[in-house]
Amino acid sequence: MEALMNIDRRWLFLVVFVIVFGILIHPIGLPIVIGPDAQKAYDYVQGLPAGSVVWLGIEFNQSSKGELLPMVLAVANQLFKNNDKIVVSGMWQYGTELVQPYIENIAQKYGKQYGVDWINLGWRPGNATFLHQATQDLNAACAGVDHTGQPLSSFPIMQSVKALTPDYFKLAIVFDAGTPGLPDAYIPIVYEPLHLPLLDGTIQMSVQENKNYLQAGQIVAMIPGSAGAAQYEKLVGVPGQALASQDPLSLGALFVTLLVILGNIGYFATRGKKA
Amino acid sequence: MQGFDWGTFVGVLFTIAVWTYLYKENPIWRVAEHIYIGLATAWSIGYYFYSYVKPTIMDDILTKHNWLYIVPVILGLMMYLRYFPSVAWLARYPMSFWVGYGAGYGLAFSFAPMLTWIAQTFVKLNSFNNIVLWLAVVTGLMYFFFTVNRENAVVKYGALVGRYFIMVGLGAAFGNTVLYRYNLFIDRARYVLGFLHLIK
Amino acid sequence: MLGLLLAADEPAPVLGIFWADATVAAFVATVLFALMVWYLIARARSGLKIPEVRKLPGLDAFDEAIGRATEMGRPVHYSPGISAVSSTQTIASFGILGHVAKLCAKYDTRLIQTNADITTYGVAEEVIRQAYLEAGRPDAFNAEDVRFLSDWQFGYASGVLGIFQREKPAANICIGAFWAEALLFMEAGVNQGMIQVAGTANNAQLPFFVATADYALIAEEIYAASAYLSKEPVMLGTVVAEDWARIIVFALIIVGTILSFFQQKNWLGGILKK
Amino acid sequence: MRKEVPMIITALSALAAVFGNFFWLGHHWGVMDLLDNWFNRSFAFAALIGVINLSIIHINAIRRRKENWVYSLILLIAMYGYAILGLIQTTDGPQASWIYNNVLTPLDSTVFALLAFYITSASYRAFRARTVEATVLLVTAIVVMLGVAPIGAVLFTDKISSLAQWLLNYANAGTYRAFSIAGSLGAMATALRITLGLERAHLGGAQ
Repeated sequence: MEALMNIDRRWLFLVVFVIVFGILIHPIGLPIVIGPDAQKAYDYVQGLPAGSVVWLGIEFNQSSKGELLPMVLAVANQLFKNNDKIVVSGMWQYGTELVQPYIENIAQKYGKQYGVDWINLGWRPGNATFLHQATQDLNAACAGVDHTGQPLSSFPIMQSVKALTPDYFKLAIVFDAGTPGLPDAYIPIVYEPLHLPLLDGTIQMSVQENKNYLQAGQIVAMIPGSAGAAQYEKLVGVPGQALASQDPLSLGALFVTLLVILGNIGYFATRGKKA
Repeated sequence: MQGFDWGTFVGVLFTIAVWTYLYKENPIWRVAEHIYIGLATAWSIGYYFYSYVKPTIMDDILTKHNWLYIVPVILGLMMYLRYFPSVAWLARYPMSFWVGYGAGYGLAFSFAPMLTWIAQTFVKLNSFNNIVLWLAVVTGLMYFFFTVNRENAVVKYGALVGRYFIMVGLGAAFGNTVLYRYNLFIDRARYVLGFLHLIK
Repeated sequence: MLGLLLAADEPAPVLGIFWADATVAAFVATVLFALMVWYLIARARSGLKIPEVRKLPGLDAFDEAIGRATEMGRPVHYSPGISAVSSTQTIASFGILGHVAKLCAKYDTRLIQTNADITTYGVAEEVIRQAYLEAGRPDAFNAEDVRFLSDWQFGYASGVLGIFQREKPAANICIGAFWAEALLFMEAGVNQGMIQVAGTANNAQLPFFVATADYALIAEEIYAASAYLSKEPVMLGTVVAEDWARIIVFALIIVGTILSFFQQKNWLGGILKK
Repeated sequence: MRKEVPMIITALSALAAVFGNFFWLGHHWGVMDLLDNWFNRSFAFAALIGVINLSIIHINAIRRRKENWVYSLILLIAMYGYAILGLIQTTDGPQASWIYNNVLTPLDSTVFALLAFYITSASYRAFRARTVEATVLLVTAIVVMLGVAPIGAVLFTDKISSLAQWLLNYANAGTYRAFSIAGSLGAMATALRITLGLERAHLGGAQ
C-alpha cells in the first residue's frame, strides 16, 4: 500500500505521453453526444436573420488555439453558409493573423468576397481601450485601415458598419482564453452599457466561471471548451481538430480519475495503519 | 529532402527540449529556458516600440501635434530615474498614475456587472434548481463575512453550507482545468506528430 | 476633444449628467459604498470602536514559513502574481509583501522576490527596501534579489522554476493575480519540499492553491489580508464596510426575491440592471 | 513632493476614471480613452527597465563567473540579438517572425502544456478526501471531467453528462456569482483605500 502512495511521478508522465500519442495515431472514435450548451449556441446563430453582421472577437493566441481555433472555424462555416457577414477583430496580438488564412479558405468555399461579406480588421494594441473605442467608432479605433493596411473606406461592408453597437451588429461572438476577454472587457464595456448580445466560445477552464454570466443573461449562449467545439463541428458538419482531440482527451480524463482514486486508496490505507 | 520544413523542425527540437524537464532539470532545459526568457523580453521591446513608442512620437506628437501625448512619454521616462539615487523618488510619479488608473478602473467598472448579478438572483423560489442557485449565492457570500459574529445561527450555518457550495465550484474548476490542460498537450503532440507525418 | 472621440451618434445624457441608464445605478451604488467607507474611517480615526475582523487562516503561516527557511538557512521566494500594479489584487499583495519582507529582515533570511511586470518590479523594490529600513536592517537589503524575469507569462514561470532549482528556497509565497502558472509553481514547490502560502482572487486557480499550498487565502480574503496585517483601525474600517455592503446585498436579494413572487418583472431588478 | 504629489496623482487618476465612465461629459470628452492611452503608452516608454534589470543581473553573474554563468551569456545573446533584429525589421519582419513562430511560440506553448503533467501528478498526490468538504470537491471534479469528455457517456450513460450540466448550471453558477460579488466588494474596497491614500505600498512604504 505504501507503494501506491509513492509512485514516482515520472512514471505518470510517461503514461500521459503514451496515452496521448498512442490514441492520436490510433483513434478509437468515441461517440459524440451534442450537449445543451452547444445546441443552444448553434440555434441562436441559426436564428439570426440572413445577412446579419456578426463580430468575431479573436481573444486568444497560439497557446490556446487547440480549443478555440476549431470553434472559430466551425462558427465561420455556419455564418457563411447562412449568408451572414463577419467582422473579425480582437485584442490579442497574433490572434487575428492566426485565423486569417483559415477563414479565407472557408470564405472561398462558400464563394464569399473579402471586403463585401467579411473583413479582418486585425489586432490593435491597447487591450480594453481598443474595444472601448470600437464601441464608439470602428473607423477611428482601427486608424482607418484593415489588417493589411488597406483603407476601410474602400470596402463596401464598412459602409453599413460604423461601431460595435446593436445598431450595426446582431451578435458578438467572443472566443476568449483569458485577459483581456469576456469578464473584464466585453461584459463591462459592450454588454452592460449597450446590451449587444454576446455569445461566448470559451476555453474549458473558464466554463464554470462563465456559467454565472450565462445564468445572468450577460451572454446568450456559450460553446464550452474542446468538447463544445467538437459538438459544434458535428452540428455544422465540418469535422476537424476538436473532434479528433476527443479520444485522447477522454482517456486523459479517465487516467486522472483513476489517479485520484488510487491516491485516495493509498491515503486511506496508510492512514488506517498509523491510527 | 526537398521542401524540408526547417522551421517546424526547430520548433519540434525546442518542444522536446522543454519536455526533458519532466524527467529532470538538465542543461538542455536550461539552455531552452534562458533562450526563452531572452527572446520573450526582446520581443516585447520590439512590440512596445512599434505599437506605442514610434506612433506616439512620430504620428501623434510630431505629425498631429497632439501635445497631450507628451504626458505618457514623460511619465514613462521618469521610471528610469530610479537608477539615480538622488532623484529616485520621482519614479513614484508614474507608478502613482498606474496605480490610480487601476483603482479608477476598479471603481468605474466593478459595480455595474455586480448589480446585474444581484438582480438576476431575484428568482422565484418555486423549483429545486432555482432554490439551489439562490442558496449557492447567498450562503457562498456568507462565507466571506469578516466581522459579523459567527455565533449568529444564520451566519454560522449559512457559512457552513456556503463552504460546501464553494467546494462544488472549486471541484468544477478542477475538472474543467484537467480537460483544458490535456487539450494543450494534445495540441503540442499533434504539432510533433504532424511534423513526423504520423497524422494528417 | 483630442480627436479621440468621434462618436457617430452620441446618446443624449440621462438625467442631465449621466452617460447611460446602466451607469446611474452603478454610480449610486459606488457613492453609497464610498460613504460607508468614509464613515467607518472617520469612526476609526476618532478612536471609536469598530467591529473586530476575524482572524484569517493562513496569516500566521508567514511566520511559520519564514521561520522554517531561517532554520534551514535557505531563502524565501515571493511572487506578487503576473498583473501590473494597476490590478487591485497586486496592490493587496504588496501590503502582504511589506509584512513578509519585514519578517525576513528581522530573522536575517534572504528574500528572493520575482516579477513579471516592470511596474511591480519598481514597486516591490521600494516596498522591500522600506521594510528592511523599518526593521533596522537597511544593510541587509540586496537589490539583486528583487528580479524582473520576463513579461511573458510562461517566460516568467520558467524563470521562477529555474530559481527554484538553482537557489533552492525553503518557502514559497504566491499572493496576487495568478493564472495558469500557479500550478507550475505549486507543483515544483511541493516537489522540492517547500512550505507554501498562496492566495488569489482569480477563482479558476483556487482549487490548486487550496489543494497544494500549505495555507491558502481565497478570493476576497486577499484584499482583507493586507488590511488585517496592517493592524491599522482605519484600514480595518474598510473591511467592515465590505461586510455592511454584503448585508445590503442580502437585503436586496431577499426583497427582490419576495417581490418576484408578485410581479413578473419586478421594479427593483429593473432599477439595478437598467 | 515625495509623498504628497504621488498621493494626489493617484487620487486624481482614479477620480478621472470615475468621471470618464459614469458621466456624459466624461464620455463626451473621451476621458477614459485618454487615460487608457496614457496608461498603455507610458508603460511602453518604461519597457527598457526589464532589459536593464536582466542585463545587470546576468552581466554580474558573468563577471563574477558565478556557477552557471554560461546560461547568463546565452540569455544576453538571445535578448540583445533578437531585440536588435526586432527593432531593425519590426517583430513582423521575415527573420524576426521566423524566430517568433519556430522558437518562441513552441517554447511558450510547450511550457504552458507542461501543466497537463503537473495537473496529473497533483491529482494523484494532493487531492485527498480528508474531510467531507474535500470529498465534495473531488466528486464534483470527477463528475464534471467525465461528464464533459465523451468517455463519461460511454461508461456511465449520458446521465453523468446531465449531472455535470446540472452542477455547472446551478450550484456552480451560484457559487461563482457569490465569488464574483465578493470579489467586486473586495476590489472596490481596495480601490477606495488606494484612492484615499490609505494603501501606500507604491509610494515607497508599506502602510
